[in-house]
Order: sequence, then C-alpha cells, then structure tokens
Amino acid sequence: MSSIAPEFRLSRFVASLTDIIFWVVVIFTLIGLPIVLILLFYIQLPVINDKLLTPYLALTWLADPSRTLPIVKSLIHTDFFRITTFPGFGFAALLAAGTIFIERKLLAKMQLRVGPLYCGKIEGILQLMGDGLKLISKEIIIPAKADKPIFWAAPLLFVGTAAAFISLIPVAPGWVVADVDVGLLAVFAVIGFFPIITLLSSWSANSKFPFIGGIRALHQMVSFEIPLILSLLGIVILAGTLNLTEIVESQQHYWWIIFMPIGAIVFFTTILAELERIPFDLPEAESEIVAGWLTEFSGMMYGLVQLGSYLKLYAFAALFTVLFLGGWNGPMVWPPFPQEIITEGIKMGPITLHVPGLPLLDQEMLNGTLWFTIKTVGVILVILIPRGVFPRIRIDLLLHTGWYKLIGLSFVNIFIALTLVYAGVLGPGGLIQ
Amino acid sequence: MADAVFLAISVLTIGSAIASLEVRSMIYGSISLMVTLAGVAGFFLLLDAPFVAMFQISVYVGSIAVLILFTVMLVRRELLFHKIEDPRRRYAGIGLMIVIMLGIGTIIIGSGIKSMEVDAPSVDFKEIGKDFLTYYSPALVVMGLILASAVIGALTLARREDVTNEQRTD
Amino acid sequence: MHRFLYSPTGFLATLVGEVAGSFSPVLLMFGFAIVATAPALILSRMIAPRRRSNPVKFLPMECGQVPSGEGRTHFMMQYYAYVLMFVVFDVMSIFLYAWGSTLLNLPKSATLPIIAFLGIMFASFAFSLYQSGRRNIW
Amino acid sequence: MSNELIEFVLVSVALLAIGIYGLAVKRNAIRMLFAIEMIVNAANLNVVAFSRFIPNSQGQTLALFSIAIAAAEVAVGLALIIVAYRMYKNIDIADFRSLKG
Amino acid sequence: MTAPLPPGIQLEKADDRIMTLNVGPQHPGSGHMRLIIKVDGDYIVSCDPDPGYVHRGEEKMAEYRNYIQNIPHLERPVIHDSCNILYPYCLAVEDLLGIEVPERAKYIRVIASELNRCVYTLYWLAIYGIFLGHSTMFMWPAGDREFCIDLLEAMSGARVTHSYFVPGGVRNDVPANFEERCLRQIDYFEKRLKQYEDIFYQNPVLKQRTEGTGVLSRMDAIRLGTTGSVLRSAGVDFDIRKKEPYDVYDNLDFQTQVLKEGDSYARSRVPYLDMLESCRIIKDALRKMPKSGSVRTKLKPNPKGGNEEAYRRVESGRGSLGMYVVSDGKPEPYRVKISVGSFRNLICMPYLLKGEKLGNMPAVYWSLNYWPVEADR
Amino acid sequence: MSSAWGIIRALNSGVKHLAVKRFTLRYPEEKLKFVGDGFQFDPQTGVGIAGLKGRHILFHDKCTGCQLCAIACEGIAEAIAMVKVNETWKHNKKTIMPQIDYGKCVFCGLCVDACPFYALYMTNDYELSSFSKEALIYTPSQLAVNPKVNQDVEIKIDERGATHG
Amino acid sequence: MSSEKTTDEKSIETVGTKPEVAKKEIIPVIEPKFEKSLAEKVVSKFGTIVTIGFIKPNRIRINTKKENILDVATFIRDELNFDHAESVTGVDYPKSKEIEVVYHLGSYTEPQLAKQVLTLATRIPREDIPNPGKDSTRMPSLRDVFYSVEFHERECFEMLGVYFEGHPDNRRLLLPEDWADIPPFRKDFNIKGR
Repeated sequence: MSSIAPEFRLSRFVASLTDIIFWVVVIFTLIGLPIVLILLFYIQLPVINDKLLTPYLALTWLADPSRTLPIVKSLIHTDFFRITTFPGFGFAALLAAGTIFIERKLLAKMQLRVGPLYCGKIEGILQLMGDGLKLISKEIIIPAKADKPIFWAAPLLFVGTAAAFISLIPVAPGWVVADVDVGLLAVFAVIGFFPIITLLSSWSANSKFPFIGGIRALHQMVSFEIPLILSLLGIVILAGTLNLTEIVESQQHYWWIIFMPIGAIVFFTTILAELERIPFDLPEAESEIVAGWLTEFSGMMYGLVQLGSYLKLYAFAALFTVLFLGGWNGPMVWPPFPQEIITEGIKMGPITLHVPGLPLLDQEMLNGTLWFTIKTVGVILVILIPRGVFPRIRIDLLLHTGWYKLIGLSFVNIFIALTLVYAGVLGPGGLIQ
Repeated sequence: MADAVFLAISVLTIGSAIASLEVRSMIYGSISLMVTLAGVAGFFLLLDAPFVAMFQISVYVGSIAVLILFTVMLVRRELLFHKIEDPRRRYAGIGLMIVIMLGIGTIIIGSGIKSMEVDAPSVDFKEIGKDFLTYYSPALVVMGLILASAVIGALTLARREDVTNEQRTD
Repeated sequence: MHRFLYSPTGFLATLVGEVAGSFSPVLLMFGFAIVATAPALILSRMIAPRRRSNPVKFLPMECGQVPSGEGRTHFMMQYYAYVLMFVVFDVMSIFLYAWGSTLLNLPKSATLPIIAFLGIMFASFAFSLYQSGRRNIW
Repeated sequence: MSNELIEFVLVSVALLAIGIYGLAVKRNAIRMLFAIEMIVNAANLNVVAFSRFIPNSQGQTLALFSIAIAAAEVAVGLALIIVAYRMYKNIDIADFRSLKG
Repeated sequence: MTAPLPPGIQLEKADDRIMTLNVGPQHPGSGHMRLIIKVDGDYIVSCDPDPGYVHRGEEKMAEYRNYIQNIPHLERPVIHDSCNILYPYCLAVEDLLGIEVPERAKYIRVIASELNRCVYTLYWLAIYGIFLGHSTMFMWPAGDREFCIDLLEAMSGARVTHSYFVPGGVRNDVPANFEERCLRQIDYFEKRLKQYEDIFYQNPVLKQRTEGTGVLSRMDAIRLGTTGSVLRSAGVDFDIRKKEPYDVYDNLDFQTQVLKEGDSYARSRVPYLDMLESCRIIKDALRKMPKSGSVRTKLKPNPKGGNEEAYRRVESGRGSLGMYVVSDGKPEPYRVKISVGSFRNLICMPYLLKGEKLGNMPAVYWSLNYWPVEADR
Repeated sequence: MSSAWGIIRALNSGVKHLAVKRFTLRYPEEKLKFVGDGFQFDPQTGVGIAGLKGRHILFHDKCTGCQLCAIACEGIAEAIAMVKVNETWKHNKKTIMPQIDYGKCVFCGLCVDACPFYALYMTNDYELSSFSKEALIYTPSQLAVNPKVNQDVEIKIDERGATHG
Repeated sequence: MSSEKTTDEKSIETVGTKPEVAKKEIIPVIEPKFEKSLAEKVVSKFGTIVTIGFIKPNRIRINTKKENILDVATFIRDELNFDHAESVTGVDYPKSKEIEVVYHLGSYTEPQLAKQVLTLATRIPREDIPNPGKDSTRMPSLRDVFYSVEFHERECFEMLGVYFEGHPDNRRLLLPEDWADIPPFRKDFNIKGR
C-alpha cells in the first residue's frame, strides 16, 4: 500500500519547500543579481523631478512616503507595468479567475444547485485557489511514446499566445500594451496560432482520442476563422482604420452594434466556436472522445491550458467590447480628482501634507477602465450562458453552420456597411457624424 | 542594437530554413518552416511593412502551415522518417548552394545597391489598398481567377472517388 | 495619442524603427506569459509526487484497454476539403481588408474590380461548397 | 531605418540558395514544397526590401500577390501530394515516374 | 440484416484510414461496457458491443436462495428501477405458489412501480443530457428525481434499493398522510417536467443533432425484437401494461405513447412522454385505491413452489421485463431467467451505429435506453 | 426562423431559472425528515409499518436468541452473526443476540420481517460511516442504544419552486 | 387477477418436461380457446414431432426435438405470426443428462397475439465433462428464423455450453475473455461457499 500511495508527511513537505526556497535564493544571488545589475546599466532610467532615478535615489525616496508616489507613477507608466499588470497579464488573469468563479456560480444557479460553497467561507470564493493548489500538487503524467518537447511546450505556448492576443486590446485611452497600426490584422495573425498549437499538442500525445480531438479542433477553428474575419470587415469599412484604439475612438457617439447587429451575432457565434465553448465544444466532447485534445494533459499542464483558454475568453470578450460596444466610451461617472489636493495638499487638522505626483491615474483612464470592465464582464456573462442552455452540436452541422450560414450572414453585414457608406448615412460627409 | 535584432532574426530564419530541410522528423521540419516564415515576417516588420507582415503570418503560419502539418500527419509515419539520399547528390547540392550564395552575393555586393540608404518615411499600408483597386485592378481580377482555379483544382484532385478499387502494392 | 513616459520599447522603437517597435510588446508579452507560467510547471514538477512504479500508468488513454495500434495514424476526416478551402478563402478575406480599410478614400469606380473579384470568388465558393458537401467522395 | 538594403538582399540570397539546395537534393515531395516556399519567400523579401528603399507601395502590393499565389500553390501542391500518396503509398518523388498517362 | 453504409465509406480493408477506438469501459461516454468502434474518418464502419463488465450471475445466485431471500438481490441489476424488476418475479412466484394479492396492495404496487419508472427515466434522461453535452439537463432531472425518491422512501423506507415488493403483496402499508403528499409532489413534478420542453426537447440544437440519426424502421424494430421505448418510438403500439394488463392496470386510465420516426429524438422523447403518463396513472391510482385493507398475504416460512414453470412480464422503464421461473418443488427456484429490455435492445447497437457519424455515437447509444448493469445481470 | 425562435425560448427558459429557488439540500447542516421512527414489523398481521430502513435497534428485553434474523440474512448479506452476551434474560436461554456488520448489511429489512418477538426494528439513523471496518460491526449493546437524530427539513413547494428547508 | 386464473387452471399435460420430479395433484382446468386453437394448428401440421407442454391463459408450451426445431420455428413464424423471441433460456437437467433450451416467442404484428407468449422448448444431450463448441451439446441456431435471438444464443452458448450450429458469431459475450471453467449456469458449477 505504501508503495502506491505513501502517506502525506508534513515534515517531508516542509523539507521540500525549504529546499526549493534555498535553491531559489542561491540561483537568484548567483545568476539573477548579476543580471539585474548588468541590466541596470543598459536600461534607460526615468527622469523624475529633473533627477535621474538611479536605484540609490529610488531607495532613498522610498524611505520618504511623500516621495514614493512619483516613483510609483513612473513605474505605472512603464511598458513593464503594462505588460505584467494593468492592461496586460495581471488584469487579464484576474478577470479570467473571476470568470471561472462567476461561471461556476452562474451555471449552478441556472441548474438549481449551489456551486462551490465551502472553500473560503463566503460562497466558496477561494475555490479557484484550492483547485490551483490541487493541480500543482498533482503528478504530471506524460504518455510513454509522447513527443516530449512539443508536449511540454504546448500549454506554455497556448498561454503565451493568449497573452499575445491580450496585448493588442486597448483598455482605456492610451492604455494598451501594443498600439499597432494594423491591430485587427495582428489579432487575426495571433488567432492563427491556436489551431497549430492544438494540432501539435494533440499529435504529440501519441494517443487516439487527443488526435481526433485535435483534428476536430483544427477543422472547427479553421472553419470559423473566415466568418470571424469577414464579420469584422463592416466595422473596418465604416471606421476606415485597422487600429483598435482608433476603432474605439470612432464609436464616441454610437456603437457599431447599432448598425451591424448581424455582424455582432456572427462574431459572437464565432467567438463561441473559437473558444470551444458549449455548444461548440466538440474538440473536448467528453462523451465521444474522452476529453478531446486535453485527454493526456494532467496536473498543472491541464491547469495551464485552462488558464490559457480563460485568458482567450477574456481577450475575445474584450475584442467584442472594443469592436462593437464602444470600448471605454461611456458617460463620465468616476468622480474627478479634487483639485485642491493637488494645489494645496491634504489637510489633516493642523498639518497640511503636500503630496507630489497626484493624481496617480487620470480620471479619463479610470472611467474608461470602469466602463470597459463592465462591458467586458457583461459580454463574458453572455458567453457563459449558452453553456447551461444548449447541448453540444455535431461536427458536420458545425461546419455547415460556419461555412454556409455565418459566411452568408457576414457578407450581408458587409453589404449593410457598404449601403450605409454609399447611401451617405455614415462615412465622410454622411448624415450622422 | 538594431543590428543585433536583425542578426538574431536572420540567424533564426536561415537556421530554421536549413533545419526544415534537414531535420529527420517531418513534423519538426514543418515547425521549422513555420519559424522561417515568421522570421521573414519579422523582416517585413523591420522594413516597415506591417500589413504584409501580418498577411504573411496569418496566411503562411495561420493557414499554409496548418495545411502542411495536417497533410504531414496524414502521411504514414515511417515515410516521414524515411530518408533516401544519394550522398554525391547531396554534396553536389551543397556545392551548388555555396556557389549560388557566393556568386550572387559577390555580384550584389559589388553592385551599387550597397550605397542605397534612405531616410524617407515608410509607406502607409492604405496605399496598398489603393494600388489594388486602381492601378492593379486587372491583376486583382486575375488573382481572383487564380485563387478560384486553385481551390477548384485542389478539391478535384484531393477527393478520392477512384480509390475504392485501389490496393496497396507494397 | 498618449505617448509613453518611459518605455524600453520606445527605446527599442528608435533602434528597430517605429513599426517594429510598436509590435515588440506583443512578443514581450508572449515571452512574459511563458516566463510567468513556466514556474508553475517547474514547481509542480518539484512538489508533485513522481512514481514510475507502474508502467501501465504511462500508456496512452485507451479506455482501460491496452492500446492497440498507433496513436498517430493516417487519419483523415471527411472534412479535409474545408481545410483546403480555408487556405484559399483566408487569403481572399484578408485581401478584402486591404480594400475595406481604404474604402472611404477610394473613388467610386474602385467598386467594379472588387465586385468582379467577389463574383469570381463567390462562384468558386459555391462550387467548392458543393464539392465539400458531397461527403461520399472524401 | 538603420539597416541597409544589402543586408536584406543577402539574407534573401541565402534563403534562395537553401531553397535551390532543397529542390536539388531532396526527393521527398513535401520537403521540395518547403524549398519552393523558401524561394518564394526570398523573392518576397527582396521585393519588399527594395520597395522600402525606393519608397513606394508597389513592392508591398506585389508581395501580397505573391503570398496569395503561394497559398494557392500550396493548396494544389498538397492535393497533388495526397493523390500521389494514395496511388503509390509513398511521397518519394522518384516513385512518381510512372505518373505519366 | 446489414445496415447500409453511406456511399464512399469503406468497409474494413487493408487501409490506414480505419482507426479502432475502444469506447469504454473507462470512458465518459459509455456505461460499464465497451464498444469496439472502427471509424473511417468521421463515420463508424463497424461497432461491436462488448458487455459483461458488471456481470454478477444473478440468475445463478437465485438458484441458491429461497423465494423471499431472492428479493433483495434480484433488484441489484437495476437499483434505479428496483420495483419494476421485482414485479415480474413477484407475479411469477405468485403464479407458482398460488397466492392471491389483496386489492390495496395491487394499487400500491402500481404506484410504486410508476414512481420507480420516473426515477429510472429521470436518471436515464440526466445521462442522456450530459452525453449530449447539456449540463443543465443533467442537473435538472437529477434534482427532480428527488421528488419521486422522497415519495418512494416514505413508502418503502429506502431511497434506492427498496426491496418493497414481495410475493403476496408489498412489505408495508403506505404512511398516514401519504396520499395528499403524493398528490402535491406529483403535481409539482408534472409542472417541472413540462419545463424540460423548452430547454431540451424543443431546443433546435438538440433537434438538429438527434433528428434523423440512428433511424430504426418499424419492420426492423420488430425483427430485431426490440422492446420498450425503442419499439414504441418506431411506431409499434406495444405496451404490456395495455396489452397484457397485470394487477390493476386495466382499471386505470392511461395511454400508450407511440411515435413514428424511430430516430434518436423519438427514442429519447418516448420515455419522457411515459413519465407524464406515469403521473396520470399515479393520480388515477390514488383516486381509485381502496382506503384501507390488507396489503400482504401472509406466507408460510420457506414456501415451496409446485413442479411447474411461470413466465411473467411487465413493462419496465426499459421495456418488457420478463421473469422465467422454473420450480421443482423445493423452496429455492430451480432456474430463474431474467429477460431484460436492455439486453434485447443491445442487438440494435451494431445495427444502428454502423454508418453513423462518430458524434452521433452517444446520442444513438444512450437513446437505446440501455442499462449496462441490467443487460449483464 | 423557427430555430431562432427555439433558441430564444431555450435561452429564456435558462435565464428564468436563475430566479427559481435552489433544490439542493446542504447536507451536514440540514437533514431530511423522514416518516415515522423507522421500519417496524407487526408479525401478527404480517405487514410492516412504514419508516426508514436505517440502523437497527435491538430490544434486549424481547430478544430470545432464536436466530431467525440470522437465518434470514444468511442468503442475503450474511451480515448478522449471533454472539454471546453477558446479560441474563429469562427468555433468552442461550444468551445470544444478533451482532450486525454494517459493512455487509444491505438494509433490506428482511431480518425485521423475520423477528416474531418485536425485538428488532430499524431506526432513522443512517450516518454510520467510520474509518475502520471494525467500527462498522455493531455489538448487541451498541444496537440497543436509541440513536439521537435531529432531522427536520422537509420539501416545501411554493410559487418560486420547490426547496428543501 | 392473473394469479386467480393460474391457480384455477393448471395444465394436465406436463409431458416430458420434468421427468425427474413426481407429478403434483391434477387440477381440472378449462383450457382457453384461443390458445388451444393455436396449439392445435401446430399439432395438426407436425403431428407427433411436437408435444404440447401446457396450455394456460396467454401461455403455450410446445416441446419438440432438436432436429425439427427449425421447421417448427419457421412454421410458428410464418403461420402463427410470432415474429420475435423474447428470450432464450437454457435449463440444465443433470439427472436426465439433458439441457433444455427454451425460446419465448412473442408477436408485435398481430394484435390478437400481443398477450401470448409461446414457449418453444427442445432438449439436447449434455455431457458430464463439457467442452463448449466441440462436444455433442449442439443444436441448430434459430438466428435465421428469428433474428432477435442472436445475442441471446451467444449468451446461452457461453453460459451453458450449448453450441448453436449456423450462428455466425459464436463468441464470448458476458464472461471475461480468460474464462476457463465449465459453463457457469450448469448445475455442477457451484458458487463458492454454497
């Protein structure tokens, strides 16, 4: 018995943890610190209050709380912050984690049950963390004849590609990781990587069910990429640009969904298909092909694929918001930052505290983020609901839907856009402008 | 620094191009080809042609590589690793490659384009659309014809009506 | 357009050019995501038990039976035609973007070639849909 | 623009040479397709590079056409390979000699 | 008797295109059984069912136990339909022993067996839902099943394995305020059942997916000897409750549900309509049931059967369920044969799955109303 | 068009159920109420009295050690064994009483049917899980204890759906 | 209702069904007319080949020899319109060294016959040391007559060792692949501990 499942020993666990911490510290001091020090020479340092922010200066300023804000502000406006935290990975991962929780609770409510309940005292809010810990502590099993490099790389590449997709989404005015002129085309280019990763991972497992699942995923994603591309052409025609930021700015007065509901429906359907969500979750159809291309993934590899797919879900929902729902546009509801604090400082009884560097973030950005988040969460909710309502579709029906109905509808959408332009309703010199 | 980026991309491109032809496994060869094509897209970015670069990625990597991978997976496995090559032919090929590289390289280096360097702003990608629909519009129609004939031809070829009475010979 | 106050990629942009510089965050984000999530795999590999006592555990999933035959076989679905079609019509749809993004600046006469192009593509689309819809030949 | 035209042209020459090598040496049909792709890409790279240094848009237009045609060519080529594979159960070019008629 | 394959699909040949898939026993899309499926691309070329993973030799075990002791373990093959599988056994043993059942017991038996039919059918429907990827249709029937289980538990004292029927009646009388409680819950249950229409049965995605798949024609259904919902969905009006009424079914007001299409959709719909009909039967039986009286004929300890045989059948959740009991004058039966609907419908599986798409496999397989444990016995 | 209408109907039905009460019983905090005190049997009429077939209760003052329950169980689960007890009862000459192994018992209640002396009943207690097999074997003295149960949740049916408790 | 009838009307004829057990007391019965007419049809066609086991309400039993079972079954299918088999049962009688194979036949097409179950039984020799498929315990398969017996006969083969000649698919069905004991439903196969 002990050979199969030895008992959990706290001492062994703690020993392994201390081992890990020890090696991390050693490796960091031996390799990491020199790299950081060398990099510090080459990185252009920001200038704050007419002083070059050297590490020494930063340390001295950190000791003075009133001076930390400029440093924080300068950090916020770096690309590193963008990539790791706000419009980039951290924000998306947070929303993705929220999505998982909302999905479980919403689905449970629709199915007249409770959902996660005990983990975290309040309605199972820490369930995700528990699941993550469980996945990390599970053994990763790799099939014997698997193609190991591809098999290991596939989950990471999946997450990475999803993150690259996220980097193209503008969240608030000026807050986008990569402001690309041909943003929409870049989105299509990034989406094109998903079928390859799926196909390769399914091939590398050397198992039948993942292989069938991967081929199904390939067919499905490939078939729905064309309606996806075509359904957005109407917006490009009307907005006259491919830059996502400019597309959002073109929707200041009205959202494109008003003129192109058909395009929105087509795009929404293709989102469901690209995300492999019910009713289009054929690549993971558990009753036909065990778990599709995820069959052989175990432990944290599966967790990473799930993380990637929820990041992808966030990215697509955000893309829908950006393209059809006007992105960050919305009435100004965020209260303006009180001007007297900037000019006079914070009055606390007799003391007046002058804080340089306020406001940390401008009002426009906060308001835009608020609206963007609200809209995106709304879209995510709408993406989640079909999971409780529809059964899974069959692959030939799916392909039929994609190639016959959705492409036809997206051409209808294009013609609507053309009519709007040539009839003089929209576009330069149009009625509504 | 720019040279470093350029050097990195060119090493990646050419290295993976060689790998795609020489790696034993056809799947890895296809992946290397993908990397080559993506590297060429990187060159396009360096050349300030984002539209072409994105087109390259979404067409080559997004669809052609998928098709190649898929077809490679259709072919039986032992054939993918099966490699019959005449070594003499191989050396001749390498020689040919070096001759071409050196020959054309010397010609190019000797020619006048070495001095070509420009600081003019890059062309907006919207110009391409204009080109397509004004000056090159006949070409666009011919392009359509080519695509149409390609899809018709491919579909007609790849179907397997006649395969039912085929027997395996080996 | 909001300019970055401080950005290494802005610094990159001065070196590799504006366009390539604007694309570099995509790659950086790709790299960061991998760097940020790879520790999860490494940690899992360190924490999680690894037992190789039973070789059956490492067999591919075959519903509890001993696997028969190759996992990677010559397997072709009846929908191969759609993949072939995708290659061609993907090109077509991105071509349309070259037209669509400049439509507002184009003269009205520019509609004619695109109508001809679309007409040809529609015809071939109809034919190929008919062909790929005939399941018995695939 | 800090890179010189000559660098791009040299890379494209290298790609072309590798492509020609592949075409000459490899007998596997799919590998030959890879080589053809490389040659096409070398040409594209050349065209785009020249169009950047003579600032006009026509090189990019040509490159787009070329990529599109390459896509069509790959579709047909792979279909041919599949047919040949079905008939001969092989993808070695040398075995396709009896393909006449 | 071979099913047609679509043109162009190859039969087995020395070709790489054929891939053999083991669906089961460790597969979310199969019960405790294995389907050896050969696929050509997306089409199933041949299917070979391999049951027996839960075979436990109930028939052999029954030869070692007396007529009463057989009751708890004869219900084991279908614990979700345990009243119905004991029903033919009790009828057959009553024939052998010559016992008469009190009138009230007959009505209680009918109510219990109809409730149990609902329990089984809801469980089946839940799995049908999850087989088609409809998770809500998994949760709703699994939750609504509790209404019937609660009622059965009030009657018999156990939630699943009731051991309620005995030769000569039922084990105990229903509790005091059972009738109004039953009526109230059944009313609500009927309301809940009608809500399945919108989300499941009239769902266009489901209809597209299941209509016209796995079509079993009327003649084939008869020749293959199918039974239950499979038979009735193919247009054959055959329900043992009507045709050979046992106990008090001839007094009750109900109809046989017959559909003509014979496809997966019809096969999945007939049990649902049956459930609605069961609600009617229960209400009617509650109305007509004698208010008091004995519910069990007292037996001698170790009753001995005569030197004869009896074959009785009832309509269970999966169709005709027959018990063939041979007695040789001893307290134990000489031979017990359980002729179950699942096993009789199993023969359709290779026939219907041949030429289907792989995606239709769960839809067709589970619409056959097949319960692996019962088929293995 | 009809399919679009069907999709809307399905979505509507799904969204409407967000407002329906949950049916789930939160088990360890809430326990379902059962009819009566457990399954009992009246040997005179030969008919049982409805109730949950849970853990047995053995009345030592009525058990005669006749082994009928063990004989009844023999062909079913073989869960009942007769063991010596240290008590002395006038009616129990052999001083043996049933001991039940709940690892084997199937809760069919035929032992209750077999008891002609009203000595063996079943109770509403069903929470018998334990960490070892030995703890599942209930000796006659353990069986004599009347279990404490607090089960008070019933199905409530109202306009907004049925709910437990 | 049904128990009433069967207690009153028991069959007189138990010819050859249970040779090893003594007959019970004979109860005078009224034979149901319809069932009797069906049985008479069979008897008038085949004469002494078949014997009527019993005639009860809704139940008829016909015994026959294994050589004639194909003809009898074909006649029952074509003339009497019994179109499917509900079950195939084997009963082992080690004392008389025989195995009785019982087909329960029913009808879906004829509304009159819906409540009838016709029991067609035959006896085949049994060997003490069974060797399934290779000994004399064999009989012609009824699969070509009633298609629905296919899986039932497979089950009967593996459980009792009765080999059905002409059955296309005499493989294992329920038992594990490596089962090497005697067929388990024979009386000399004992459950452990019993």
